[in-house]
Amino acid sequence: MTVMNFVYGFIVLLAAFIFQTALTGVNRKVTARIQKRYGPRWYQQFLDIFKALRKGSITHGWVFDFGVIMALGGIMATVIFIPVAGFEAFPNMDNVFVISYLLAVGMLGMAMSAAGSGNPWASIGVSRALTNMVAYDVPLMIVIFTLIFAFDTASVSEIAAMQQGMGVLGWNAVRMPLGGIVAFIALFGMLGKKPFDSFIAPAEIASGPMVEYGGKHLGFMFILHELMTFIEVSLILSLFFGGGSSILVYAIKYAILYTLVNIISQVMPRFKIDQAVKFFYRVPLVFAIIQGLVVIFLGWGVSVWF
Amino acid sequence: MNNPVLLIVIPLLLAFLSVIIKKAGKWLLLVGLLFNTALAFFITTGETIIGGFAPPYGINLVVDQFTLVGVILINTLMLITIVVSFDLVGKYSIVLLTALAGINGMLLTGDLFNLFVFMEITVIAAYILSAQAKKYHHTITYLVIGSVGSVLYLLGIILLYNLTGSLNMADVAAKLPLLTTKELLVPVLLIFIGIGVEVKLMPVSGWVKGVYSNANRLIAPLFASVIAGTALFVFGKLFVSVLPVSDTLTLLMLIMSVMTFVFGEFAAFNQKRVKNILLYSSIGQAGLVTALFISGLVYAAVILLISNVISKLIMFTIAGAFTEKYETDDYESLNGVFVHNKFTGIAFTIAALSMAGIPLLIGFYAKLNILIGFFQAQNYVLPAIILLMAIVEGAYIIKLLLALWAPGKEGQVSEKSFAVEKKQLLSVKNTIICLIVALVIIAGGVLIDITEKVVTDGQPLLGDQSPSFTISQSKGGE
Amino acid sequence: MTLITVLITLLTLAAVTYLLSLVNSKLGAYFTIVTSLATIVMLFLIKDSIGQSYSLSFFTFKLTTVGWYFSMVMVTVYFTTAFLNPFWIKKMIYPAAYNLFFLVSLIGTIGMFFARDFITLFICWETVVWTSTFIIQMGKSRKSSYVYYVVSAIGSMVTLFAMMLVYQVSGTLEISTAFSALSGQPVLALIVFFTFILAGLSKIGIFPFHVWLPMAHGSAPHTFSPVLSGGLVKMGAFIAYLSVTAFAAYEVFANTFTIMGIPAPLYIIMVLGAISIVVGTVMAIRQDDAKKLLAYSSVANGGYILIGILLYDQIAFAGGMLHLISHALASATAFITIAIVAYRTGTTKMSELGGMIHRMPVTYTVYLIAIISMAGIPPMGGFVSKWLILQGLADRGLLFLAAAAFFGSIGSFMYVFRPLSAVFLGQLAPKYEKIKEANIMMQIPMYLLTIATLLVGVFPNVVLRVIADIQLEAGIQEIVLVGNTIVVSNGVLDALRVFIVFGYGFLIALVIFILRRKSRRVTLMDTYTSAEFIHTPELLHYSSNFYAPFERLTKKPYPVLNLYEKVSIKIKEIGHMAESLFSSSKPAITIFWIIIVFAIFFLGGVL
Amino acid sequence: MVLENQDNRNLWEKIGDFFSANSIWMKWYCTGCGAIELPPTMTSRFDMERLGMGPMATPRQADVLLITGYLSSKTLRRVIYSYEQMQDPKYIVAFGSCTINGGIYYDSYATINQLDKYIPVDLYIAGCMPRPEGIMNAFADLITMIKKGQANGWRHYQENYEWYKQNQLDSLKEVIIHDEFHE
Repeated sequence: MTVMNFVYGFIVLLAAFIFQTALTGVNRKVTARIQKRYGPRWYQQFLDIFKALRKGSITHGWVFDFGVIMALGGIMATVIFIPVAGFEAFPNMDNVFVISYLLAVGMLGMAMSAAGSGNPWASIGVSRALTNMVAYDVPLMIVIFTLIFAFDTASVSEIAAMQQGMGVLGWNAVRMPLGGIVAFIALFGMLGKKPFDSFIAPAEIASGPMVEYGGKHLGFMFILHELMTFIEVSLILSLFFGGGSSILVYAIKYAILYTLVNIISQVMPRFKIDQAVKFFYRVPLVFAIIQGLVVIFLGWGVSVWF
Repeated sequence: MNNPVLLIVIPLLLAFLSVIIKKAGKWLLLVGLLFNTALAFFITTGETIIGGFAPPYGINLVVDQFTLVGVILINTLMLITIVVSFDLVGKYSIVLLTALAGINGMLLTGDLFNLFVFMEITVIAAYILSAQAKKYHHTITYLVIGSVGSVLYLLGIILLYNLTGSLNMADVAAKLPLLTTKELLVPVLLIFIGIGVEVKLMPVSGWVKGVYSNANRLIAPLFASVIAGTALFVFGKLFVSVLPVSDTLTLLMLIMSVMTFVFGEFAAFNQKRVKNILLYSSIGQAGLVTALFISGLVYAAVILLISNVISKLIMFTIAGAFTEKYETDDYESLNGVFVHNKFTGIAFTIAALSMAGIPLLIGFYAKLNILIGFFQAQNYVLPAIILLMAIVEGAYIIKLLLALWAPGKEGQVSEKSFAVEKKQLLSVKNTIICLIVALVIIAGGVLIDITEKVVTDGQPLLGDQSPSFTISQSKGGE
Repeated sequence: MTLITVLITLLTLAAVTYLLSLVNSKLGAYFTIVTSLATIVMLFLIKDSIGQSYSLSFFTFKLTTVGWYFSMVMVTVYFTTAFLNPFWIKKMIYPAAYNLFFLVSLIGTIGMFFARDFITLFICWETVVWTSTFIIQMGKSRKSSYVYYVVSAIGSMVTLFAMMLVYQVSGTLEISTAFSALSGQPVLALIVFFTFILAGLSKIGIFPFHVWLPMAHGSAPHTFSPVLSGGLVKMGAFIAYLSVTAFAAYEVFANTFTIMGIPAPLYIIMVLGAISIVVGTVMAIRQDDAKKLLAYSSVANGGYILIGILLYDQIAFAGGMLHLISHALASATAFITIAIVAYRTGTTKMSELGGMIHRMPVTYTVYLIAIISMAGIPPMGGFVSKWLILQGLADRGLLFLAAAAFFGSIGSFMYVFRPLSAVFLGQLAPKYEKIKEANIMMQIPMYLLTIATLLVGVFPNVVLRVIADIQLEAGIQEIVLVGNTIVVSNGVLDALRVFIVFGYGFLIALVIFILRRKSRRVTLMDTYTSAEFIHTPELLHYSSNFYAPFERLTKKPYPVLNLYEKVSIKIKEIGHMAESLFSSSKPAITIFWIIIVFAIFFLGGVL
Repeated sequence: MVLENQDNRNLWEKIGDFFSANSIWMKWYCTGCGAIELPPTMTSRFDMERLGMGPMATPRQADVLLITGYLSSKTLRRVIYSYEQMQDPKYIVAFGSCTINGGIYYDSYATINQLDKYIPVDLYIAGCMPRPEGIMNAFADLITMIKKGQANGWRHYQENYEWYKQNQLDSLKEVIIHDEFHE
């Protein structure tokens, strides 16, 4: 662990932020085109974030600030651990459990800060967000568990590397189709895209956890959201869609995956939160378990594509 | 001087004396008890012939280690009971002295008919004592059932005499192997039921509830520990050394005992009144003791018997005090009664925990011996039943203790102010006595090697070959 | 210094404490702190003589690493909790007895962990059970004490059966050798295994024996709940440990039907562990009482510990053992903070609290760290242990156990957040405007436990080295530790590095935050209300039915709790039947029974 | 009230105003008929997101408060409350003639006639009601104003806080009401 690791980490952080924010902007345009609009400028998301950081803000007590910092800090740490096209700022730290649990620091910080505002909408939003997490994470973790069992490693970069060299057929999403479906659906839940966005429903619970944020707190939340999106998409990309052999391939695949999710979500309605739980425990969970059993007992999809 | 006959004669003599000197009755009773207790410690094993005719034709008193334990235990317990409730003795001194004589006779005699006589003496005294509660209905019930039991027992020994030509226990035991099961069926059955009435075996224990639940601080422990203990000792003597019968009968008797045990514990679980809990627990424990005797685990049975009667002595005394002071023994109306009577409570708790088989108390030692004995005999069903019943037993005991110790409704933190009004349950003297008895329970459970030495004196009880738990066992035979 | 000296010293100290408490209960309560501190010191002193045997009367002991480890966990919890005793002791109905039982239960646990023979084990076990039973009754509920005792008794009585059965077969009571006699007798071994482990299951609160935890934890005196959850529950883990080491379940059942390489009997127990993870999690989410919530979380975490220990391999076993300490610390901390909140406000109901952070920031922070650990989030202790367990499960491909573990670990975010939000965050009710932060004396244990949690999370290898010794002692492959890194076959973890990177990220965020314009402080009630004017903080506090949608999904009646009641009612019915049949006050009925008995005996005797 | 024309902003403020101008989040107060004109303004016909504008859920997040019609004294309270919950810099755009002089409600006892007596309005859109084209035009003007540093209503409110408060109290008696329905 040298200073260079931290520098690399910072570079990853910055690159991830810029890339994902730009991509979000592009996707806002894509959304607009779906809705037959012209849409904002591609860099609109940057403007929004810097505008928010520029504005004045209020605070409801130290936990309101601390939670935001903790959330962003945790998410930033997670981003640093994410391997991008085989590049890791800190080698050997890309354990999938570390990433998925460190991600929770961010969520906890955000939830804490939101609840600390004393606004009931925020608490309702957090309660929905956590319920949503229980819904999507269990099937997803079971599929990831299957991957770890199949490849005998929990390192994201190693799992990604094992899929490369066989083209599309090497992707885990293709080798283990049911698992791929689960991961893809879970990505919607992770990103809070429709139909699983009831926890930030703006018209219903006044954007849930975000209700009291303004100014720099809101800016933090936006940065947090971009970085979290980066983590989640990267994770699914590396684990199920083969990662990328070079940065360019990685970026292209990433952009396609994210845009695909965005496009699909734009034509979806919204699930109530208990409907989301029911859905995830009826379809993806069953898929995940079937996939797990197939891999563990039959060994299909582990070493060869049949 | 250490002639066991004196154990019977002196109380009888004092009983006659107290008829003459009525006012000294109480003190004569105390003298008799003190004498008996003292003498019990000095008598030695052996055979004493009464009347000059050698057995099997004459009457003899047989003192073996089993009897000795019984005599010492029962006399001491009766002394303690009387000392604790000396204020309640009143006009019952003659009856109590007579009962004392009868009890000692029951324990000591080596003759089946003589046993009947002493039993009658004891039981009639018990009828009179049971009338103390002024619930004559229950006394009559007891009288009728008790008499039926006695008559059945008498019929049994008559049939046995017909078959063997002897009434001497040793002689009968020697001649028994010559008889077939079918011949023995009726006499053994009659004796079993006859004694069973006194031992409180389940289908024939209808009298127990009425008598025990209304008895006072004096009578209740007397019945529950002294008379019940004696009956159990007699049962053990009869069915281990005199009438060791065939498999079918053993099985049936075992079933009845176990049924008594299970139903007794279940019924105790269902009770709300302290005395009712205790009396059903007594019935259950009696069933277990008889089951142990029938299975031949004499040492375990004796230890269980000892632990049980000691516990019941303390608990019934205190339960009697409940009715005396608070006019109820429903444990829910006695919520937090021990807040004001901590030492009484401690004695009660130790006795209760010993009953539940908590380690380091004598009840646990008894339980260990029972389990080891049964397992050694390759019997796995009974230990399972015993342990399941131990859960039930523990449940009702802990419920009782919680209600008595911790006042307050569900959801409230226990506070002194929720407890029932403050009344002194037992006098200081009696509390100290109870605590000393409780100490015996602890000592018996901790110093188990000494307990074993005191109880067996190095010889197997009634030829008992079953193993007992010793300190060296836990050390892995070091 | 020998173990016997330690135990006798402790007993003496307990007696001294009792006598002091009779004079002045508060003084006695302070003495419980001294005594438990003395225990820690003495445990360190005897650490060098590990491997030696001692005996006293019919107690025999053997100093083992695993016993030492368990004892340390236990004493840590006792020591820290003891700091609360002086403040509650006046509220106890029997203060002196409380102090005595508090220490005696500690001594009992230590004796149990070092027990060499079954009798010592059982005696110490029962000592703990009944002392804690008597402590629990000093709290809110008698029924909980009763249920606690009954469930414990089910466990201990059934285990006594196993012990005696083993004794009969092997002729020895020594734990380490007695079980070896069972190797040739599969049926017997099966009976012994299930009966022996039952005590452990009942104590650790595995489904269906978990009913006592929420009741007992929820209504025990506040000073004893941390001990119950952090400490005493772990006794069950020790039994589980014995069932894989002394009993050697993997060897004994080696020839039986195996599932994923695990013998079926062990797998059944593990599935019970998995069920308790799910049940504990779901029920914890539904609770309104903070202590009950934490109690159900103990049920869930007990499942992790059980699965970890029973897997008995290089990775998951280490995880289970580490989870033991991390959950003990976290759970004790959480219970202590709730206790302090209850001390100041008088309630543990989450729907009645709120906004405590504005009055008790230290308590809040401590609770936060505890729940981070409890939910298994880095960089706290709970993460490392859960990581090990999950890696172990993934290594073996135990899908269903892993599914439960994932559900439990993600569900734990839900239930640990609820008290955080409902008790500490949100609106502060006006009636709590005046309450104060915990005083220094109460803060000491919180600091100690928090530091310990953090240390386990950042330097887990300190603890894992002891666990590696335990693995060596048990004869399984040791966990591989390189410097500060844990290396397992399918992953590596450097907890320190995770912590540093987290700190790095936090620092960046902090710098950005500080560089930007300072925020304006507004009151809690100045919040978005759709422009409606609300002046009642209680109405703006979202705390009851927190997870209403999830609760709707799991609304179905919960059958196991009724099971015990049903059995109890059945027993009462049979008892009532026996009573009315055989205890009639009419002599005629007794005569009737005599005739019946005659008839049966005749039939039985003649046939 | 006169709009300040001289530009005395420093560089950072200019950059900030650039961001503010290009990313305007709205919170609209649907008090009158004007709100109905906003959906077409937002959706595909006129698409205000082109300008970087978008709806937001709460005043904390929003930059501009749209008053879309007449205000009764009851709603004025809420408007003031919402406005004060917004973060600096914040702007107000008032729709239609009702906000200028009361419009057709000019003689109603329950509505206010002149909005900028109570809160600082940066921009009025005339008409009854303004068409989406008008609204878009107004937003473009608002952007220009912000860029030039001329949308300073929020500063005025801070500087002349007593004056605004006095007007509010004169008309409303109390802004944040305490009665049995709100306690």
